[in-house]
Parts: sequence; C-alpha cells; structure tokens
Amino acid sequence: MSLFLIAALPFIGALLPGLMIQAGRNTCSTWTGIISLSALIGLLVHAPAVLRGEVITASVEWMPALGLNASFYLDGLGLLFGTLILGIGCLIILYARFYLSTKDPMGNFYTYLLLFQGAMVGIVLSDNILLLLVFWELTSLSSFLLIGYWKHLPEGRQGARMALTVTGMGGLALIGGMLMLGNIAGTYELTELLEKRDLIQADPLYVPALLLILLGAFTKSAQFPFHFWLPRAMAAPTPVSAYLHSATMVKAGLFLMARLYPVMSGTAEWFWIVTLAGLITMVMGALIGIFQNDLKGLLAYSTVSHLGLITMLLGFSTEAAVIGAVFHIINHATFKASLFMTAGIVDHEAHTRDITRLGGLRHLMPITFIISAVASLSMAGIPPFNGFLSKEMMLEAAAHTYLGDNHWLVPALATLGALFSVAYSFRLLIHTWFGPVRDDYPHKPHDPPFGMWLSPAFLAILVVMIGLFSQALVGGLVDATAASVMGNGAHPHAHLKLWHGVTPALYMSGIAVLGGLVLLALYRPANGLWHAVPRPDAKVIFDGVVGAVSSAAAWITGTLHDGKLTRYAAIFFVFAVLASWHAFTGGQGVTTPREPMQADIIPIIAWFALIVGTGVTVFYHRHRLLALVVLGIIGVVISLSFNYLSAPDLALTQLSVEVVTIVLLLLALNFLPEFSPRESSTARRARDLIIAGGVGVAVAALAYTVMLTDFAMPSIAEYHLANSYKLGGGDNVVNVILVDFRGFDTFGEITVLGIAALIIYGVTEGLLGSKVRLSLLERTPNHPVAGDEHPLMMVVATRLLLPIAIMVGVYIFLRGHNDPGGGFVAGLVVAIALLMQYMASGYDWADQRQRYPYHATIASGVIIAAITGIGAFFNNMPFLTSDYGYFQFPPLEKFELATAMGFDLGVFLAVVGAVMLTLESLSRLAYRRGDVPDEYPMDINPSRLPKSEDH
Amino acid sequence: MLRRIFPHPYLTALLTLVWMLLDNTAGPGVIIVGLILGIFIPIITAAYWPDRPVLKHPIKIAAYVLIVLYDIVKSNIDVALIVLFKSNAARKPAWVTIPLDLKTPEAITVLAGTITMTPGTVTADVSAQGSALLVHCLDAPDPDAVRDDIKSRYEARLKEIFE
Amino acid sequence: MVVEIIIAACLVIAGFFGLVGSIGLIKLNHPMARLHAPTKATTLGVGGVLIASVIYSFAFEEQGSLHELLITLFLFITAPITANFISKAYLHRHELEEELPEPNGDTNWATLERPEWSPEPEKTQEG
Amino acid sequence: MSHWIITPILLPTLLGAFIVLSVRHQVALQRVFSLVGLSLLLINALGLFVYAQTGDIWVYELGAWPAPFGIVIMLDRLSALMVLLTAVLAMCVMLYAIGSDWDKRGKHFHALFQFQLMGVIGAFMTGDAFNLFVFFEILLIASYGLMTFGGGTRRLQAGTQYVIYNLLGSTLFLFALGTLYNVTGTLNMADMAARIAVLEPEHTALLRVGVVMALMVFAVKAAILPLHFWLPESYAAGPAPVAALFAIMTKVGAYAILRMFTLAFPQDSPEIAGSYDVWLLPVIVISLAVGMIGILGAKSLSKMVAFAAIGSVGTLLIAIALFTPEATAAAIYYVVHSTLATAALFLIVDLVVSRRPQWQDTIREDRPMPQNGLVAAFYFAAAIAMAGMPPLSGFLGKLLILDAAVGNWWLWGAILISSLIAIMGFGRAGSLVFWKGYGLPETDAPAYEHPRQPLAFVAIGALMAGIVAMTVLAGPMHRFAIATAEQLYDTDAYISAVINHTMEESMAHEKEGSSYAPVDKDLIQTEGGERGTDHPQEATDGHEGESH
Amino acid sequence: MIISYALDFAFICFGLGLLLTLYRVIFAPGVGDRVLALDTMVINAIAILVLQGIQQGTEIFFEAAMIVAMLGFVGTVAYARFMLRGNIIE
Amino acid sequence: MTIEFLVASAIGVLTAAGIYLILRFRTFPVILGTSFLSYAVNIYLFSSGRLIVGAPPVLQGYGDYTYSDPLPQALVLTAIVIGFGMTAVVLMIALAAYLSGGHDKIDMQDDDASEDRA
Ligand code: NA
Ligand code: NA
Repeated sequence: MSLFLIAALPFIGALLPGLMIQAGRNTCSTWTGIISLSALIGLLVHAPAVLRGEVITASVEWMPALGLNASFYLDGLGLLFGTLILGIGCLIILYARFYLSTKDPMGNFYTYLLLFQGAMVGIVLSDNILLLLVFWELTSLSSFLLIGYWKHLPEGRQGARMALTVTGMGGLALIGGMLMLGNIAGTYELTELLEKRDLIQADPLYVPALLLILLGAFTKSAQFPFHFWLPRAMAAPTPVSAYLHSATMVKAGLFLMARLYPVMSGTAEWFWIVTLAGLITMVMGALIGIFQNDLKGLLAYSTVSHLGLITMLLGFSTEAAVIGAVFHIINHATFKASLFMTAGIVDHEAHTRDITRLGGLRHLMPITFIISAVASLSMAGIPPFNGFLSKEMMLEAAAHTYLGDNHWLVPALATLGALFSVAYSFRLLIHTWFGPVRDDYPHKPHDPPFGMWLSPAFLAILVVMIGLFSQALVGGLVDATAASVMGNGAHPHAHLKLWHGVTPALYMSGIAVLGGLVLLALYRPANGLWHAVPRPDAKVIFDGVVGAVSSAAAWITGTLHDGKLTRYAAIFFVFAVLASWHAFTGGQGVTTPREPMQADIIPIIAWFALIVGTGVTVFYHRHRLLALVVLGIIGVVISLSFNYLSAPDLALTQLSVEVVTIVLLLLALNFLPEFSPRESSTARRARDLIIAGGVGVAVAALAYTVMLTDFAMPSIAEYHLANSYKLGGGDNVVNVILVDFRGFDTFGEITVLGIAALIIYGVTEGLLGSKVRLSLLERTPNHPVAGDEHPLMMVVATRLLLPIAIMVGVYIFLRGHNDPGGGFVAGLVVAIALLMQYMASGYDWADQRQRYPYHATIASGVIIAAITGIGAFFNNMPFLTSDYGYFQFPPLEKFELATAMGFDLGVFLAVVGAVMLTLESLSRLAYRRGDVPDEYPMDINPSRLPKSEDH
Repeated sequence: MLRRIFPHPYLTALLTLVWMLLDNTAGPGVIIVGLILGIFIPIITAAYWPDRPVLKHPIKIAAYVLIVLYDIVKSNIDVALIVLFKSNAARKPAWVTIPLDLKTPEAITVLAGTITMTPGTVTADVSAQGSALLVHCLDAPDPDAVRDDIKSRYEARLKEIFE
Repeated sequence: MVVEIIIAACLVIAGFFGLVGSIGLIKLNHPMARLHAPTKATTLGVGGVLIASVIYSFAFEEQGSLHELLITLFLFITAPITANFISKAYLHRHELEEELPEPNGDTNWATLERPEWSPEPEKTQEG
Repeated sequence: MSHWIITPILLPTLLGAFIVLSVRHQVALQRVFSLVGLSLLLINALGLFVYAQTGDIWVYELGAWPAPFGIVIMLDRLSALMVLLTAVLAMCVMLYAIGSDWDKRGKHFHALFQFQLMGVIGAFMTGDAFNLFVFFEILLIASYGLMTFGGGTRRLQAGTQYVIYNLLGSTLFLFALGTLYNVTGTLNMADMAARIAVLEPEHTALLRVGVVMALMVFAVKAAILPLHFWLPESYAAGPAPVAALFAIMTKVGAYAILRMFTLAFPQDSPEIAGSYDVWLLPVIVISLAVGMIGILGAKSLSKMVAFAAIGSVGTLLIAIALFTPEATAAAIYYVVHSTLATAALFLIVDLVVSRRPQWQDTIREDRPMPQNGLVAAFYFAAAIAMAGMPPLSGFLGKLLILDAAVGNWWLWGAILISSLIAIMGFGRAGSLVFWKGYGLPETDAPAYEHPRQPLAFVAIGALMAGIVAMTVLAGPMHRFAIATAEQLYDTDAYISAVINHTMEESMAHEKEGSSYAPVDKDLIQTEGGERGTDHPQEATDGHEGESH
Repeated sequence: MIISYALDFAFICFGLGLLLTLYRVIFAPGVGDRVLALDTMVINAIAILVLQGIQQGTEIFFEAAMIVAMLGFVGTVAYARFMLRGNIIE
Repeated sequence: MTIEFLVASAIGVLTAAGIYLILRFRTFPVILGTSFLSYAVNIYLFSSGRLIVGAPPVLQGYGDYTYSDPLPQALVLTAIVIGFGMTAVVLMIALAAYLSGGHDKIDMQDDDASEDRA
C-alpha cells in the first residue's frame, strides 16, 4: 500500500465514525477498527523489504519553492513506530468500544482518535522535516481534543490546555529548530539532510538548532523539567492514556531524537543535555511514581521515568545504547499499554483508581490480575519478561558510561532508577491485587467482558513471548531500527537473550530488585517522609506562570485599550510629529528658497481676525453656541483669503460648505447640552496645550518651508493650464481639472457625499426606531421658546429669494466651466435656497411641496455622472473621456456644450440631494408629541383672519 | 391658461432681469435664455408661493422705490451723525406701535423692510394677530410723529399698490 | 477725470459709512440701538462700493457690468429680515413686557407669545 | 478598447446607487441585486486575475488623459489578487449577512456594502496618490455607516471614536499628499517614483517628511502600533458581518505600504534611507506582540478576534517590512490567508453572540448553545488557522515568513512566542465558551432557541474552504506570490508601463507637439502629452473666436 | 491716481470696520450682539471683495461677493432662529 | 510680514486649536476640533501650490499670463467636500450616541463598555 494511503487512511477514516455512529456503537467501532487495521496491514506489507534494509519512499510536491513536500519514507525506525501506533491503535479501539459508557459521544471519540493516529503515522513516515512539523503539531491539537474529551470535567479541560500549551511551546521551538536545520543543510528532505552530519555540526547554528529541537522533543516526551503535564493528562479516558501516554504521543519525542540522531548526536552538547535530561527524568519519575495513589498517576510517572531511560540511552550515543533504547521502546509500549488498560478495567469495575482503597482484587477479577501481574513484573524488570531484557541493556550501557571523568555516577543513578521502578511496580502489584478482599469498594468489582480484557491480554502475551523469544520475534526489527537510527551506513546487530552471564548489569539488577522490595517494605515510613519533605510542584509553578502571563496579558490589553480616545489621539499627534521631525532632520533642506511676498494691510487684518477668532473659539469652546458664532468668523476669513490668493472657486466652496456646516452644527446643538463642563485638570490642559502647540509650531514650520521651496521638477499642473481650454474646452482650469482631468476624484467625492447623507438618514431612522424615540417626543427644550414659529417677513422674503437663488444656481452651474463656480457650488446654492424655505415655512409645509425624494436625487446624481463617463465607451474611449462642441441656434450666440456638463449635472444633483437629505433627517429628530404638520407657511397672516373681508 | 404659463408675470420679468445682470450682457440670446428660465423657475417653485398678491398699481412701485432710496440716503446721514456726535445719554430711544391697515403679507413685509432701511427705525416684531408692527426708534423725541410719518409716507402707498 | 472723481467720491463715501456702521456697533450702548447702525450704514457703504464698481467697469473695462446691482438687491431683501430676527432674539431673551407698547389690541407681540410647552424663562439670562 | 479594468469599481457604485434609487424599501430585492452584482464582480475579478497572470501591466487612462496628468487605473498581479480576494470575501460576508438577517437591522445595508466595495477595490487599483486618498475616504465613510449599522449605544460611541480617529488619519494623508506634491510636482505614483529617483539631495528633507507621513497614514489603516487604537473597540462593537468585511480594510493599509514603498519610497534609496526603516520593524513587532497578547487578555470573543486581527496584520507587516522579494512573496500568500481567517472568526463569533442571549460573547461559561458542536468545530478550525497551527494555511504562511526572515532571529522569536500566546488564548477561550458549559449543573430552564441559519454556516464554510484550498494549493499559490513579488520589485517595468503608454499616445498625435517624458525632467514640455481623442477643430482654433 | 487713493481709503475703512466688528464679536453682552457683529463683518467682507475686484480690474470676485451676500444672511438667520426656537428647522 | 509667514502661522494656529479641541472630553468640541484641523490641512494643501495674488487660474487666453497652480486648488476642493461629508457623519453619529447613551463623553465609559451588544 502506498505510504500516502497509509498516512491518509486514518484522516479519511476520521470522517466515518461521525457518520457511522447513527448505525450504532458496534458498527462505529468496527469501522474505525477496520480503518486502522487496514492501515496496519498496508504497513506490514512493506515489512520484509524494510527488514532487508530497503527504504520505501513516496513523494509529491506541495510547496517546492519553500522546500515543503509531501514526501514519505519507510525505514526500520518508521516501521517500528508505525507498527506500534497502528497495532496498539487497533487494540485501543477494541478496548474503548467496551470502556466508553453509552453517555459518551463515541463518534467524536473515534474521530479524534483517528485524527491523532493519522498525525502520529504522519510523523514517523515523513521524509520532509517541515511536513513532520505539520503532523507534529497535529498530534498536539488532536491530543488536546482527546484529553479534553470529557468536557464536563475541569481536570479534563485544564489537562488538555496544559498539554496544548507545553507541547505547543515545544512545537514552536521545534519549528525554529527545524527551519534552522534545513537552512544549514540546504534541504528539508530528511533522506538528504541526514547525509550532512559534518556540515550541520560544523555550523554555528548547530547548537541553537539542537537546543530548540530538543526543547520540542523533551516537551513531547515529558522529559524533566517538562514532565508535569503528562500526569495531568490522565484525566483523559483511559483508552486515551493507554494510547497517547504509553505507546505513541510521548514516544514522538523519542522518535524525533532517534530520527535526527545521525546528524545531531555525537557531540558533547548532545551527550550532556540528552543524557542528563534522561537520567534525571528516569530517577525522578520513578521516585515520584512510588508515592502515587492514583493507579494512572503511578503509571504516568513510571512512563515519565521510562521515557527518561530511553532518552538517556540515546544520549549515550553508543551502538549498544541505541539497541537498548530501540528494544525498550517496544517493551515499554507493550507492558505499559496493557497496564493502563488493566488500570482502566479496575477503575471501570471498582469505580476507583485509588490504590489505598483497593487491594485483594486478585480473588475478584483473576483474569485482569494475571494480565496486570505479568505487565507489572515486566515493568519491574523481572525475568523472563521483556522489560528485564531491555533494562539489563540499559544498566549495561550505563555501567560503561562516564560523566566527564566520573565513572560511578551514571551506573549508580541508573541502578537507583531501576530500584525505584521495582518499588512502584511491586507497589502497584501488591497494594492493588494482594491482601485481603475488602468490603468497602465503591462498587463490587469482577472481571470485565471478554472484549474488554482481550487487548491487554494480547499485549501481556507479547510481553511474555518477547521475553522468551526476543531474538526470533523482534531481533530483525530491532536491528533494522537501530540501523536507521545510527544512520551513516552503520549495521548494528542486537544479541537479544535472557542470559548474558554474570555482568555488572546483573549485579545492578539484583541490587535494584532487592532494594526495591526493601523500600516497598518500608513503604509507610517512606511515604510519611516523602510527604513531609517540601518540594516544588512543577504543576503549581506552571499554573503560576500561565496565570501570571494571562493576567499580565489581561492587564496590558485592558490598560492599553481602555477606550480613552483622548489618550489615543494624543499618542497619535506626538508620534506623528516625532516621526516626521526625525524624517526631516535626516534629509537636506533647500539652499535657495523662493522670494516671499510682502503683505499689505488687508491680509494682515484678515490674519489677525483669523488668529483672534481661533483663539476665542478655543477659549469659549465650552459655551457651544458662542463657539459656533465665532467659528463663523474663521470660515469667512478663510474664504476671503482663498479669494485673495487667487482661488475664487475655493472661496465659493469654502463659504457655502461653511454655512451648511454651521446649520448642521446648530441643528445638532439643539439636542446636545449647550455647555461642556470643565472636566480637565489644569495639568491636563497644560499637557494638551503643549502637545497642540508643539504640533502647531511643527506644522507651521513645515508649511513655511513648503511655501518657500520651489518644485524640484515642473508640476504636472503646467500641462493642465496649457491644455485646459485646448483639450478640456474650459477656461476655469480648476473646474476642468475637477470635471475632466481628474473627474474620477470628483466622481468619488460626490459618492462620499451621497454616502454621508445615506448614513445620516440611516442613523436617524435607527434612533426613531429605538427607545430613544420616546425621550425625543417628550423632551423639553433647553431654553424658553419664542412665539411666532414661522415669521411673516422671513416667509415672504424667502418666497422671493428662492427663485432668484435658483436662477443664481443655474448661472453658477452653467458658467462653472469658464468662470468660478460649477456643479458643486451651484448645488450648494440651490440647497441653501431650499433650506431657507425649510427654515422659514417649516419642515412639513416645505416638504409637502417637495416632489423629488432626496434619496433618488442623490442616486440619480451619481448615476448620471457615471453614465456620462460610460458614454465614452461608445466612441471607444476610456471612462470619463469628455467631448464638447460649439453650437449655434440663431438668434443665440454660439455656445458650448460639453459632456463635462452632464458630469457636472450629476455632481449638482448629488450635492442637492445629499445636503437636503441630511438636513431633513436631522430635523425629523425634532418632532415632539403633539406636533401637527403646519397648515400654513406663516403663523401670522392678517389676510387669513375672518375679520378681513377685502379681497 | 396664461396664468399657468406665467404664474408670476412680474417675477418672470424680475428673473429675466436678474439673469441679464448675472450674465452682464443684454444680447437677444441672453434675454431668451433669461425668459425661458424666468418662466420655468416660477413654475417649479410655484408651490412655495401660494395665493400670491395681485399688484393693483404696479406703476406706483417706481415712485415708491425712489422715495425709499431718497430716505435711505438721508437716513444714513442722520444715523451717522447720531453715531458719531450724539452721546448715548442724549439719545431718546423709543418703542413704537404701528397699527396696520395692510393685510397682505407681502405688503406688510415691504412696509417692515422699508421701515428698517429708513431713518433710525427698525421693525422688531409683528403683533400676535398681525394687526401692528413693533418698531424701535434709535432717537425719537416724538414717537407719534414717527408712527404717523410711516403710515402716511409708506403704508398708504403700499395700500394702493397691493390692495 | 470727472468719472474718476465720481468713482473716488463713491469710494470715500462708502468707506466712511462702512466705518461709521462698525463704529456704531461699538459706541452705541444698547443692543437695540446697536442694531440700527450696521443695518443702515453698511448698506450704503456696500452700496457705494458697488456703484463705484459699476461706474468703474463702464469707464475702464472693455465690458461694462451692472451685476453688482444684484448684490445690492440681495442686501435690500435680506437686511430687514436679519434685523427683524436679531431684534426678535433680543425681545425673546430679555424681559421687556413692561417697557413695550400695547400691540394695537392684539394679545401680545408675536415673539413674546410663547407656546404652552415652552419652559418658563429663568431670570438673569446670559443671551 | 477593453473596459473590464474599470468595471470592478463602476459595478458596485452603480449598483449601490441603483439600490438607493429604486429598491431602497424592499430588502428582498436588495438581496437579489446584491448577490447578482457580487457574482458579476466575482467573475470580473476572476477575469482580471487570469489576465494578470500574463505578467503585463494594464494601464487605463481615465478620461484618456495621458499619465501623469490624468488619473490612471492600474492592474498588475498584486492588484488583481487583492480585487479577487475582496470579491470572494464580499460574497461570503454577504451570504452571512443575508443568512443571519443582519441586513434587516437597519437602513441601506446593501447600498453601503456596495460603496464599501467600491472604495476598497478602487484603492487597490488606482495608480494615483490623491485618487488613493479619495478611495480611502469612500471606503472609510462607507465603513462609518456599516460600523454603526443597527445602532445601539456602545456601537454608536465606538463609532464616534472610530470616525474621529480616522479623520485624523485622513488629515495626515492630506498633509502627506501636499508635501509630496510640493516636492515632486506630481500625483501619479509611477511618475512620483520616477521623479524621486532623480531628485537632487536638497529636496530630500521635505520628501522624507511626506514619505513618513504617508507611511503613518497607511499604518493607521493597517493598525500598526501606536496608531492601531481605533481597531479593537470598533471591530468588537461593529456588526459581525461588517467586522468580517473589515478584514480586508487593514489589508488596504498593508497593500498601500507594499505598493508605495516598493515602487516610490524604497528604504534603500539614498533619498529615503534612514527615514522610516529605523523604526518600522520594531514598531510592527510591538504591534504583533500587543495583538497576540490581546488574544489572551481579551474579555470577549469579539475583542479577542479584533486583537487577533491586529496580530495577524503584524505578522503580515513583518514580512512586508523586510522588503525582500522572498519576504514579499510570503506576505502575499499570508495576506490572503489572514483575510479569510479573520473574517471567518468574526462570523463565528457572531454565531456565538446570537446563540448565547445571556452572556453573548463574553469569555465565560454559559449553557451549551444551540448547535454547540458545529460552532465549536468551526471555531476550532478557524482558531487553528488564525494561530498559525498546522495543517492550515496560517502555518504555511508563517513558515514562509520565518524562512524569509532567516538571520533576523529576534523576528523569529517574536513570531514564535506570540504564536504560543495566541494558542494559549484561543485554547482558553474555546474551552471556556464551548466546553465548560457542560460542567454546569442541570437547570430546568428551557434551552435557548435559535434558528439554524444554514446559509450563515454555508458562508463560514465557504471561507474555511478557501483556507483549506490555500493549504492544498499552497504550491501554485506560492508560485503566484513569488511572481507577484518579482513584478513588484521590477519597478522599471511598472513605471515604463505608465510612461510608455503616454509615449504611444503622443506618437499617435505627433501634430499636437512633442511627447512627455517625466523620468527626465529636462524633457518636460507642458504643451505636449496629447490625449487620445480627436477634437472638433473648434477645440484649437475656436479659442481665438472665443477670445476674452 | 485718485482712484487708487480712494481705494486705499476705502480698504482701510472697511478693514478697520472688520476689526471693530471683530472686537464686538468677541466682547459683547450677549450672543445676539455677536451675531449682529458677525453679520456686519460679513457685509464689510462683501465690500472688501468688491474693492479687490476694482483694484485688480477683474469680475472674478463677483460670484464670491454675491454668494457671501446670500449666505451670510442664512447664517445670521440660523443663529437667530436657534436663539429663538432652539430648533432652526421645524 | 510676508504673506507666506501669515499663511504658515495661520495654519499652525488652526492646527494647534484643532488638536487642543480634539483632546477635550466631549464630542462637540472634538468635532469642532476636527473642523479646525481640516481648515488647517486644506490651507496647507492649497499652499503646496505656492502662493500668488491676483492670478486665479481662469484662462485669459494665452501669452505671458501667470496663473496660480490650479491642481492643489482642485485637490482642496475635493478635500473640502469630503471633509464636509465626514463632519456631517461624525456629528450625526455623535449625536445619536448622545441620545441613546445619555452623555456626550468622547471616551468610553466603563458602564458603556460593559453594555451588551445590540
Ligand atoms: Na468646514
Ligand atoms: Na471638516
């Protein structure tokens, strides 16, 4: 079967359980089983070839430019792990079928399980280290789901998050390390990369890469000091623990070390780091394990310890050590998985895993007892079980290992580790199974159904068989695996047998067993001592760190983003000025500035008015109406200045916009408080003044420089001046730029205006549709309200002004192309004329006489502008290409018609519509309960009075 | 019929004039365009000027305008003198009620406007039923004289023109 | 030459009245009194300038122009309304019931006839 | 000549206007028109995308005015990609808005939506600096309407802040444009680039100020610290579909930086070196950190996603600010991913909000919501994508960026550590919101009722599918990204595409005078540069007749 | 020539007028006076615009002057209406 | 006193005023501030075309006429219009926020932040 298929099967299969669960639990589990079984078979098909030393590969490009490819290869190492993952996987699936209660959603469970299985298979088959990273992180994610499977258990959720955090951290470190490695080697393909040992170890990046990779491996394999997450993960359902924490995920770290062994090992750094980490983990894990009362807790720490053992062996970097490591991987997987499962059975039957509440179970559940006993003895390293063989190898290897020039420390500690493991193994065996039958079990236990003990039984048999016929059963596999671990064309050969004669290892073993039993005999005082001695609990430390990080994060986020716009804005201004100033000082200013113009009296007066007006507005700003009145000055002065400085169009626009803006502000102010309270402290005001002043000075300086600098190169505006009439058909260059040269800007500009009006309308509608409406209807004005809502004189005046104003609008519109003016100003003039009507005769009266909905006016404005532009398509010209011609109907003089006028008409309509819709919306807010639409345009009209009979 | 084309004949004339002023030329084309607009615009804005007044004696408008212009010039001089040379204490400001015979809003407005533009008087308000104007005098030793002067000099003429 | 003198005269007169108007704004001691000065003087002030401009255009530019008259027209239509509103505001914001004359038999002056839903004026009102 | 380059801008504009004009009262019809319009837009964008693959740059001179005197619309690989991305995103978001009835909660949703698209697409396609400003304003003002859509105190107050902060940005933009025009005398981006390249040193001071101001403007859009403050509150308070659509808005800023600073303001050019390169990367790294920290520190899911958006853009900008072709390629791959993932997350959060009437998106337990499993699954997938965990495109993008940043180990540290914080944050929020509820004691209160909203899930599914597609097709996408990056750094091609266009135009009209060659300022002749129309003769001799 | 002297005189008069009105806008007992002053200021502005037109011998300022005349009025009325009724469109 | 100095200083003062008002606590002054800021930037943009008196860019026919730079004027026109639209919108939104929130503070208040999403 293709390696792709093997890796893909579990992922594809992950969809099935979800679908199958409707068909019942058996169907669901069966299908899941079939999937991993077929993957296993597909893998084992390649076994013979691999054992012959061949390497099966399969590859397809994914991101070749990056060097990330979906390339797989199968060698001894891959075969070993693949078999463990898939084989034990099948057993777990069977076991879980009976373990999970009917309340648990089995579909999800098997989905997660298969996802995890696929990720693991992916890791061990990857030929590309980036691909390996992908699968690596996938195991973290899927194990997060598996560990948190029981959502209702807080331990489950916390355990899951802890595992995710720790392995996630490792994963990220690993990403770094792998990328470095790949960059050193110039390839991410393992098969090529593993050839480059010397290149890699010579590179300065070797050490950082090594550290990062080991960080990844250690976190995954729960090596000291990252061991603490593993026991917490025991909140997971037992099948998960049995699978992840005996055979697979925790072994991924070992796999990684083994995989990269050919290029990473053999250096002092490797030896020291790996060996010490392993050694410490082994001893410490075993020691802690002894005093665990939770069956799974004990097993978890024992797993930690055994992983340490294997790590240490890899650290030794000798052939014998590697063989030992490989062999122990197999053995540990078998006995530990079956132990987890039996622990699960006990839990399942007795409803507790607490060793202190158990004991004497051997009479009640003999089958489970036998399985557990075999596995425990193997774990203790008692012959003839397989655990014994690999432990001997470990001790043997340890016996010949020097730490620096110290030759006794490693053997001693190794023996100590073995001693501890004997202790906890026997504690498990004796305290759970032996002793008298108790009558206070939470639930009366008895042997489970066949299906549930089948899997552990099968593994127990393996434990025995491998113990007895190791060479025959796994010799070849071990050799092949060791070969691919050693790499560099090594051909290690394992001599797996029970009796090696009297070796140092045998003595150490003996000491370990005896010492272990003695320690167990002294369990009670030892336990007392253990709990008496204070020691740092990594879990507490971890939680402390995570807690601190989280609250720090919350604090930073909260204080930085507390919704204080005043601060945000201050930061904005300061940053903008500093950055600009820094940029300015970095460059060169002009050496020959322009000649400035002398100002005569009027400009100076205007300037004075502007400065004073501005100052006063700021000074009075809390008295809002006053501020608005003074603001009027500034508008007027600025428009006059534009006019004076040869920008009549600007003057017109500024002025008309100014008026409408003022009207808007007044309309809004009608609802707002009329005074702003004095809220800012003096210090605060001083700060603001400094910021404002600083920015002001900077901007003034910039503007001054700008005005006294000549263009570095001729401005494109010269073209506009030269061609405005010749090609644009207009004398008012500004207008021609607006409707022709840069008509697209104007097109956007009127859209903006239209959108603004739509928004204002929408917000108003929203308010009137909400609870705000009531308060609006009931609101009492800030001030006494004068009589005479629609004064006679005003009404009459506007009656005359409206047509005249429209006339003016038309004029300004038509002349815009050649004189100051144009669609925009015309639109504003007409809009303001209409506004006068509204102000004089009231909203209702005027609105009833308004035939064209303003929405439509806006839209048609935009559309007309667009259509005029699209018209150009028909003489095969780009959007907005204008055309014009001169026409004559006697007796009229020759006059010009330009498509630009159509465009300008669009502008005109959009402006009128936008302004009016805006004012309309705002004035609709002012409705008070009891308002009736005005019947007459003016409140007082003698000609309406009954007493007046004439005409 | 004619009404519908020329809702406001005088307005049309005025607008045409405005157009010529705007265009600053008096060619036939300009007049035609002005006329077109002068007819068109009143039609679309007709709704905003309901029950428009009928001018009884439009000719008398000219006379009225001339009188007012003369008064304005005169008033400016008076006011200037008051502003420059008369102490605030010496001034005798006064509120005057001008009872109205006029009924047409347009007429009343013109009267009020005239008052405001002419010697030391400002139309401050209308009475609640529109039977009188409230006028403020900058310096009026004899308020009644002011009232009679206004009624005879302006209101009478406006009455002729509008009603 | 004569034209120039006329133009100059117009300008001088205009300037004079314009200034007087603004001075009135400062000198006169009562809001209603202040209201008189600008609404008049500035009209003649601006009027003068406009007339000057008209004559000037006929005298010195290739094409004479009358359109300044439009501005005058606007001012004549609008100035009284402005004055009316400002005095209304004054009447409204200051308690004058006693010093105002009787409104010729009507219930009250329009501005002072507040709608029933209007809040009562609080004394000492900063306009 | 072909006009398909302008239609992506015109279509939404006209559609928006049309909706306002004729169907502003019938939401059902608005939906129909929106979807039809978006489909057309999608096709249009696809066509342009395919065209861009040829590698040549399409210059469209509006009004037939020769560049740099008129405004040009440009299409190259990058703009084509961004337009396509916008269209895809818009379609998904619109489906969600319809599926969740968001568009019924106020007035003019569809019109504003279309105008928003007009602004975004215009910003991606314009070749003129001031026109870019105009389109920025269009997309901003539309966003003001969308952000406050549906009202509500918090949204309106956040909206006020959002508008005001962006007004500051717009003001700064005008300062920048004024300064740049003052120095270079042009507004066309390509022309500006050409002119800056031959600028005498005595003008560099002002130039640098303009450049840095422009950068800050784009930084506001892209939400780079310390100019990002507008983002969290407004994205969190705004309607979810809008926030999702806004996923593209931060990218507009990123795009603008990528465009202008590869083309016209390269950090290694002597005129500009040292003006911003000294602080840009550090600042970006800080905003990356703040964003990722926010994921862990946020109190509500929507805030969390808002910060995720900041972090994601931070990651993106690291790649951009390296200004190397590899890094840019990485950025181009990542920008697509980031947009889709952010949008998906915002929509998923809205699913949660609408299904938890009591606690909404507060990060705490609540009774399991309707469709908890499905929503949780979506969340898990989107979070993986956002945090840059395998196997989704986020991881691949991150790999690309790290690979392009080899040597800048501090950037590696920043990216990797911040990812860890993000993972912690997402994990925490997910287990609290989706899992912890199962631990609550049973209550006899009736379970929350909520419509199933299949269309909403389809919309999110489509976004996720996009992410999966990016993962599976990573190879081709990356190839495209590389090609795009190469095109970006081949600035001569871009400039000459604009200028030569002008040349051809003027060749065709030799009679009107010599041609305009902006690159060499001595050649500038303002009489030249005839536009492409044949004018009626009056155009030229009519002037004397009209003469004033 | 004489006209230019007259022009300068007028300029100065209206300029001073501008300053006086400015003073009144800033220092006044009430908002009404300020509005009045603002209105006067606008009228002075019109005059100055026309004077500029004469000085530069151009008609280009006409539109501006006309618009100022029209719109200044609207502004003033709006302020006054606000003081009278609070709501300027009702 | 040169025109350039007057204009530059005016820009500076307007900017300073705008910024000071934007740093206030209530929406109304802040909006006034943005208006000031847009005055300032409009004049700045305008001045980037350099200042000329009495040479509006309205063609008098060809010859040795000088004209002020029309391009910045066109840009400022666009900017003014857009600025107006923006002012109107922010005013409306701020008003709506005040009407539904009961206060016109520009900074988020904690009780607002805690309010549920609509
Ligand atoms: Na404004
Ligand atoms: Na503004």
